[in-house]
Amino acid sequence: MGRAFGFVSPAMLLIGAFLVFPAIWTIYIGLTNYRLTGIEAVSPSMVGLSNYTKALNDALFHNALWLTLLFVLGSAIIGQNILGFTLAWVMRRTRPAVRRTVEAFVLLAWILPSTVVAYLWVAFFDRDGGTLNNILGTPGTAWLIDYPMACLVFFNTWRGTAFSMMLYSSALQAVPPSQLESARMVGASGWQTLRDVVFPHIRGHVLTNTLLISLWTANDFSPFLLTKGGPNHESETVPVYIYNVALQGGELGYSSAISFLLLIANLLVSLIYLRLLRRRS
Amino acid sequence: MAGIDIEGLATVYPNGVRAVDGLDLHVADGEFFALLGPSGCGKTTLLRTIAGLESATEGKVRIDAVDVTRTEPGKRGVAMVFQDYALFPHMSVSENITYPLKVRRVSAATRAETAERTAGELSLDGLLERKPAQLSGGQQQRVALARAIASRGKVLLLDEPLSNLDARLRLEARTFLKKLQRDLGITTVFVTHDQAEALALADRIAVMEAGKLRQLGSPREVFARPANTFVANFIGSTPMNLLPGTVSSTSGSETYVDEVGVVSVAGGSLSAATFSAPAGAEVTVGVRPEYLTLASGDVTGPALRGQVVVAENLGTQSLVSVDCDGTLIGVTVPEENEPEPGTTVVLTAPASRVLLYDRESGDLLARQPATVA
Amino acid sequence: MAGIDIEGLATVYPNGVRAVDGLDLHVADGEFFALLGPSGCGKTTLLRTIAGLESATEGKVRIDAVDVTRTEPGKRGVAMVFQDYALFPHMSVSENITYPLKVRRVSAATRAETAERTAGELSLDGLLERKPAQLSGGQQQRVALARAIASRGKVLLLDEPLSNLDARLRLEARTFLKKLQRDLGITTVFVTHDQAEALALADRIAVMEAGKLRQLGSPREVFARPANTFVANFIGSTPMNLLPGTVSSTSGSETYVDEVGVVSVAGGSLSAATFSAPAGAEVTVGVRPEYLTLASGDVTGPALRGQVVVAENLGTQSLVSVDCDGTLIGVTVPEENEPEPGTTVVLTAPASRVLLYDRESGDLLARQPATVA
Amino acid sequence: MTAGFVVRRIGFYVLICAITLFFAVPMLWIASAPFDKNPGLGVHWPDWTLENVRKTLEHPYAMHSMVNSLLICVTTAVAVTAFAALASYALSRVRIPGRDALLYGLLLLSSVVTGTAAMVPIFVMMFQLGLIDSRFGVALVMTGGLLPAAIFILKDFVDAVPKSYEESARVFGASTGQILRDVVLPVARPGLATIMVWAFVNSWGNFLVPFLLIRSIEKQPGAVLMQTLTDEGGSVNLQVLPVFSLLFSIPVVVLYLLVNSRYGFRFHGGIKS
Amino acid sequence: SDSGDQDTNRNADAKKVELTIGSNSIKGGKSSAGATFIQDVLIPKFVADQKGKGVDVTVKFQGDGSDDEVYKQKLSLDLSNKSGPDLFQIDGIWVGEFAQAGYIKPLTDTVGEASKVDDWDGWKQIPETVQQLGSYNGKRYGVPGGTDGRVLFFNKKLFEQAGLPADWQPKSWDDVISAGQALKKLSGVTPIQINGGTAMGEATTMQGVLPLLVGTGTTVNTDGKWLGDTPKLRQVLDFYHQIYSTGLGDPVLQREAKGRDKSFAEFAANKVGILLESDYFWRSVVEPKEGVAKMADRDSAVGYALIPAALPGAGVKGQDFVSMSGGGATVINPNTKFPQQAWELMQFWNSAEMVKASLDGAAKITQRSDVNAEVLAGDPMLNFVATKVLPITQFRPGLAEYPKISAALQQATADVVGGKSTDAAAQAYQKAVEAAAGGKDKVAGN
Ligand SMILES: Nc1ncnc2c1ncn2[C@@H]1O[C@H](COP(=O)(O)OP(=O)(O)OP(=O)(O)O)[C@@H](O)[C@H]1O
Ligand SMILES: Nc1ncnc2c1ncn2[C@@H]1O[C@H](COP(=O)(O)OP(=O)(O)OP(=O)(O)O)[C@@H](O)[C@H]1O
Ligand SMILES: [Mg+2]
Ligand SMILES: [Mg+2]
Repeated sequence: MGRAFGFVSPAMLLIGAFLVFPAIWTIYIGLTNYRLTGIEAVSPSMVGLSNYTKALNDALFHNALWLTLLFVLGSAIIGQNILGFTLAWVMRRTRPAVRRTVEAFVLLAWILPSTVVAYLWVAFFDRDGGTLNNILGTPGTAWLIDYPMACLVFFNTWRGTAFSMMLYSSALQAVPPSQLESARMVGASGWQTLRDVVFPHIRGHVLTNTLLISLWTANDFSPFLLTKGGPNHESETVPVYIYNVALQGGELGYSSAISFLLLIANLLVSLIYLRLLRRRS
Repeated sequence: MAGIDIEGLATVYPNGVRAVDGLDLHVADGEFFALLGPSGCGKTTLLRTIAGLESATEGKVRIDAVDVTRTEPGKRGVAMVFQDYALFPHMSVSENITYPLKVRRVSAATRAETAERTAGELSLDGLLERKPAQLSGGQQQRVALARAIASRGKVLLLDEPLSNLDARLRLEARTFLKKLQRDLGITTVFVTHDQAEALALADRIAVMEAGKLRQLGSPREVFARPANTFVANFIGSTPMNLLPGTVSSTSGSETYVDEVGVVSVAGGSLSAATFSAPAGAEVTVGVRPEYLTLASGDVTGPALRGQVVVAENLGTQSLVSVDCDGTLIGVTVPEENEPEPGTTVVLTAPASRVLLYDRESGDLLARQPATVA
Repeated sequence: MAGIDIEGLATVYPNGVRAVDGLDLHVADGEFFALLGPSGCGKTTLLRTIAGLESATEGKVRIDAVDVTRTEPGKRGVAMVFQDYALFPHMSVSENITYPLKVRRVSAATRAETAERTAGELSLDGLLERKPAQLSGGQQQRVALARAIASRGKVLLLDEPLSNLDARLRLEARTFLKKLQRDLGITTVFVTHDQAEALALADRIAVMEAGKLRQLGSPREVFARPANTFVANFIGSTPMNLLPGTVSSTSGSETYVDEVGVVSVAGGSLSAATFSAPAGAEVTVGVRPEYLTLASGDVTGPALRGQVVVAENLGTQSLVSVDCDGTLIGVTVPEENEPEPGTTVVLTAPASRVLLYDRESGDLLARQPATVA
Repeated sequence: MTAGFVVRRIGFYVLICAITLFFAVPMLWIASAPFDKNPGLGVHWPDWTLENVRKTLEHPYAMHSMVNSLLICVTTAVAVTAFAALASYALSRVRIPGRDALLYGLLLLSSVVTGTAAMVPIFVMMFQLGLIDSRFGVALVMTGGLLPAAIFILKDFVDAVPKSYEESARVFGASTGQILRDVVLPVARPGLATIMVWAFVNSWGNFLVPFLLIRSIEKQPGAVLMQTLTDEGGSVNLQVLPVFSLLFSIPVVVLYLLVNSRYGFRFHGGIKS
Repeated sequence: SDSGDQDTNRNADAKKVELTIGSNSIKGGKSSAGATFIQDVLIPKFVADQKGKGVDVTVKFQGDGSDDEVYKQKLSLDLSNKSGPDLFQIDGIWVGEFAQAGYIKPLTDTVGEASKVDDWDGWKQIPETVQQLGSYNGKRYGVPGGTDGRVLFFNKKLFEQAGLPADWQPKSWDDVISAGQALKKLSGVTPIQINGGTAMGEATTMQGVLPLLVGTGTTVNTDGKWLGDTPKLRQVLDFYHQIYSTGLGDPVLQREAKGRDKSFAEFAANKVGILLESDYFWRSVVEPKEGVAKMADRDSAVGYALIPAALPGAGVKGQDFVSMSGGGATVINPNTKFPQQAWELMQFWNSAEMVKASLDGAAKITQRSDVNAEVLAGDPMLNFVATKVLPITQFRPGLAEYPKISAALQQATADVVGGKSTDAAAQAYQKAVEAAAGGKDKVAGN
């Protein structure tokens, strides 16, 4: 037990110093009107919960929450999950050469630095020479302007599918082949096999995966690199909004409060997932 | 009910392993048929090829005289029980049993009725609502059987159905399985690497090695006259003694020994009956520990002499290892006759129980072919 | 070299399961000792408690007369082979074998030398550079043994050392293990649920049930005079027939039968020798299939009559199930005597082989206690 | 082969191709723009030139920033892997009440701290610790942020190491440290490798932390430098940026390829309750 | 402790001095020339100069070259912890908020005696309007750097095709509109590009709303009150509406994240007729050799005109023509260890010799009139800005609330460009301004 403590403590020390402590401080800042510059920078005052009441009446925050929900739902819960699972399922029995090639591209999308990735996608969606317009033969369509959220969902599905794919690959390996074959022997269709055999087995994995990618997506800042939240707040998800409030507006107090609200929202979502997970057993 | 015909069947895995390598086989309608062989010899692969889970590279599989070589597993009319039973852990026993019917969209009422009936047949009443994890190994095995039976296949395939049970349970399940197959009369092919199991259960046994058939016959035939040293070594709860020897005298014609010949082996000699080899031929002499008799005094006629090395208790019997001129020979003796290590003993065997094999090919030197269909 | 003393040992898991429940046991120096019992009876737990991997809740463990109940596993001087061998997959065979020495910072040169020597002893030469995954099951088992031996413990603990091997390999490994233990003379405790293995290998056997000791004795004692119906049912490659019966006549004193008494059972009767029960006592009659003789004509003296139901081939013998007045009784017969199903037969047994057990407690009704230390 | 079978095969390969294209096509830019005389924000068949590469190599900080990136990210990846391995081993083997809740809690917190607002406390703390303008300090902060998820993922790998391995080593008298070093870590190596790549990739792209904590341009990593590749009006420098993007991606890809070929890049998942 | 309590003469006699210059520029990246000048010219020269006086000075350069907002965050974090570079460059509009936060002090406080500061002869060369860049509440906080001016650029080739004069100079907004209508007849041409919307950020405010607003005769902050929903604001928004609803401008372009870059590229490709931009456009964008959107024939093809007020005489201060300017200032960290030496470096930096050297042969409008007169002679356009635009130009207020007001203005134009009515946009703007300014009383409405 004592040795276990020794093993955990370096990690906990770092986490405590660089995660828990700043997080608590941030929550505290959320109760003040602290700003980076101006008079409030010298002498911030406690404003109690007024940042929170402000957030509740802030149409832009509501907008950001709604967009974040769409973003998570579209790109994580649906996009990455389904594409990741499909890839894992389909790649299970393809030739290794094919599987390695496909996986390499999927993983490349995941490991490339986000700054680089942002340029890739700006080029992809570009209005004039963009790849998408070249492929579809629709020169002049400003995808990032006309369909910003759809673009972001598309982008983030591309970016994050690798994680789901890997997780589901290892999950599927844990499904005993004999069970799949039993289903085949009685003539079950592909869909019946998925529903009756595969899914009940990997339920825990589905939930872990969904939980992790939902959290990561909800806190993802890369939309900023593509659209900067625009046009006209149409793709301003909560992290982007927090950034804009903090840096453009300089209102660190308010942005801390919103960060905390995002944390609460994440917590709620996690609790729902965990509840679902527990019901499994 | 249906027979299975296998013709020139070969199954090659993508990595190039010829797991089944040109097999011809006929399983009769209603027969309880065992596939026996050491680990890796291709038993499972053959079974899976019959089921359609692996596709045949060459040759044909016919079930009930219909060519099913390219038919989907679900459409061949076969049911299979996997080694690990492959019960669906999230479904209750009754859901497991009736899953084949659910797939075919049979009504819930019919399904419940089938579950009741099948569970009755396999003494699973009262367990229908449990999950597989709440069952003992033997019960799980019966659920797997029930599911296979409920699918109403014409052929039942079992892959090492008893290997996951512990020693005692295995004996019970063996008897149960044999009785069940008798009652249902369903053509059954089962895979095992345990020769005792195959001998106890099967109507006929196919012994395989490296994807090829080495002997096909009834348990009695396979046990009494193994067609080659491979089968001889494999069959029997204590391994057969296989000793290098030379034919020293023959009676009858020069090569076909009608009555009794003598082989010199392990510093002594044994008489053997009805074999086909000339005097002076280099042979492998096969004789089961159970057929050797141990005496301490002197005997007349061909015999082996040696010292007792070690004795293993087999229950009512002991397996005694005797060192005869440097060769270790196993003999079983009744428990009360177990000699002390170090004792000098004499071994004899009835000529009809001494088999001779070609030293090179390992094939039985028999007048009649060993495999009688 | 060292003996093991276990005194009032109990091991309770955090979930409250008393896996070992008040055991007293002495394993003599250099003895090959088997722990036998059905799955879940606490064999592994007992072994792990001796090793120190589980801590004893009550009682004491002494190794070489030193109390080690609270000693770290690494300091008890024991070596253990796990059921799954627990070979380190990333180390070569020679690294695996010498890992215990590496832990003790023995020099690389000595380690290499030990690896050579131990590998030689266990016929592993030439495999030293392989990884465990590149070995067959039998080889893996020998590497695990080699590693245990290389650690130079005073006591060797083996948890189901043979259960991961296939049927044929198991027989070979059995002989190998027995010889190895003889040669090294190291005190060895091994766990098994296979009675045949225990009978074949052990100097003495402890039969356990639900954390408690049910019988302790030599293989012969345990096989010939099981102390209770639990052991009787558990020991023997074919299960002992255990039939409800009533003592009908006794000779000698009223309760202690010196010569021969008669019990009525399954519609007939059998004579039994040297038991302790009055006439009219309700008993369970235990007789092994191997000790029953089958005849088709009439016999004089106590006997059972019945019809042959089914016969199972056991190789040189067959196990015949006979229906005697509604009770199924197993008899082994030589293969050539196998009767047709339906034949009416008569069964007899030597009085000395018929055991009587108390119907209530299941204990042997013997004049002398069955467990002779 | 039935007709249905052939149709299914074709459909299957069409699906595979479509998915591969989906992932590959956006990467065309980084394959073409660096070698194009007139690189733009679109993709077209390049007018081949190595001029951009030359310009990039001549850039006063470009190459050096890669070295800084390597320094920071190797430190971070090693620290994350080492500390997460220790912690996940302990958490996997010892039943601490509330362990899972703790892990989830930390995982959630790690998301707040990526926000801009949290930079204030982190900055002040690093300032007090005298770790401003230190690449080591940057690595520390990143390590703290990545650890919870790393422990979360790694615990699954450690859980999968059979207990009998450890017990066997224990019977031979190995200490906990020896068991960890000789048995658990080598067996969990694919997991460690995966986490190492993951930590490396995540710190490689991080801009804000090094930007705020490092003072000297000579110490700034590539992620920061990439933000500076603009002219005074804020337009991107399309001569240098594509080439730099390409160079900047190479270490990550190389690392991935290395790890993948040696250990296989794989994940465990699912929470065992 | 506050710097107010510190001895302004601390370390004045030190023989070993260390100074750090902070700047949002970097060699090979953002404002590369500026960084190069500081590192390769200013610092060696100053060190040599000090050596002559027997002082061993080490000057370090801390370049950043990032987005202005993040640079500002980094500086603020440093300054709020009483650290940071000894001298640093900031945008003119940050002076107020930095001063309010106490991050910077009036030069007289930091350096000490007022005479030492005010007697610097450099001040005389810096026009009063330009000095505003480094001032707050009438006090000098720093020395301004170069500045710029906004004009209407136009494509003479397109003008010729549309039958418009090459020496075009509109007198009112209507003149601009009618030129646009003429240009509209050319196919594939966007007649007018006036930045709007939030995607363009501050470029919308500086190259759009504010130049128009001063053209209506008001400024964004008058007498300490922020501009609210006034008729003049609506006039500006109407003008946007007119352009973007009648096909004179490209509304989609205003929404693109990289819209401004794209407008440059289109101008260079002869697809934009009129563009409101600062002289940066001339110097760095369409510059024939190094520009990001080179125009080989810039000198003959690109014309420029003063930005007209809505109507002649209707501009701020009754002007006919208006403009906006921006630029930065160099300030001294109140917590510097060497305030006197820092001031000395500051003077050295802003000497005529150094200011001229900083241009490195390029033409650019500097803070010093004497230098401008010398270096801009060869470039008629920049000379035009220095002589015609700077006298009529306006600067943004350097107040903490400004960025949010600016964001509200951008939002209002975004609404209009996106198709909302002027009325709705103006009302929403009023609300946003009240929230940003911190109360109704701080807003001048109707
Ligand atoms: N999926 C596969 N891919 C490649 N080779 C395989 C595959 N499955 C089995 N093999 C190989 O084919 C041969 C036969 O395997 P098979 O499983 O049929 O043997 P088995 O007789 O059932 O053995 P066991 O008693 O161990 O189950 C072996 O050499 C095995 O290594
Ligand atoms: N770690 C544990 N925690 C709680 N209960 C346990 C644990 N390990 C074993 N048990 C329980 O203790 C009892 C004895 O288990 P043990 O493993 O010793 O049996 P065994 O005789 O070795 O059986 P097997 O032959 O199946 O290996 C069983 O009821 C088992 O469920
Ligand atoms: Mg098999
Ligand atoms: Mg066990």
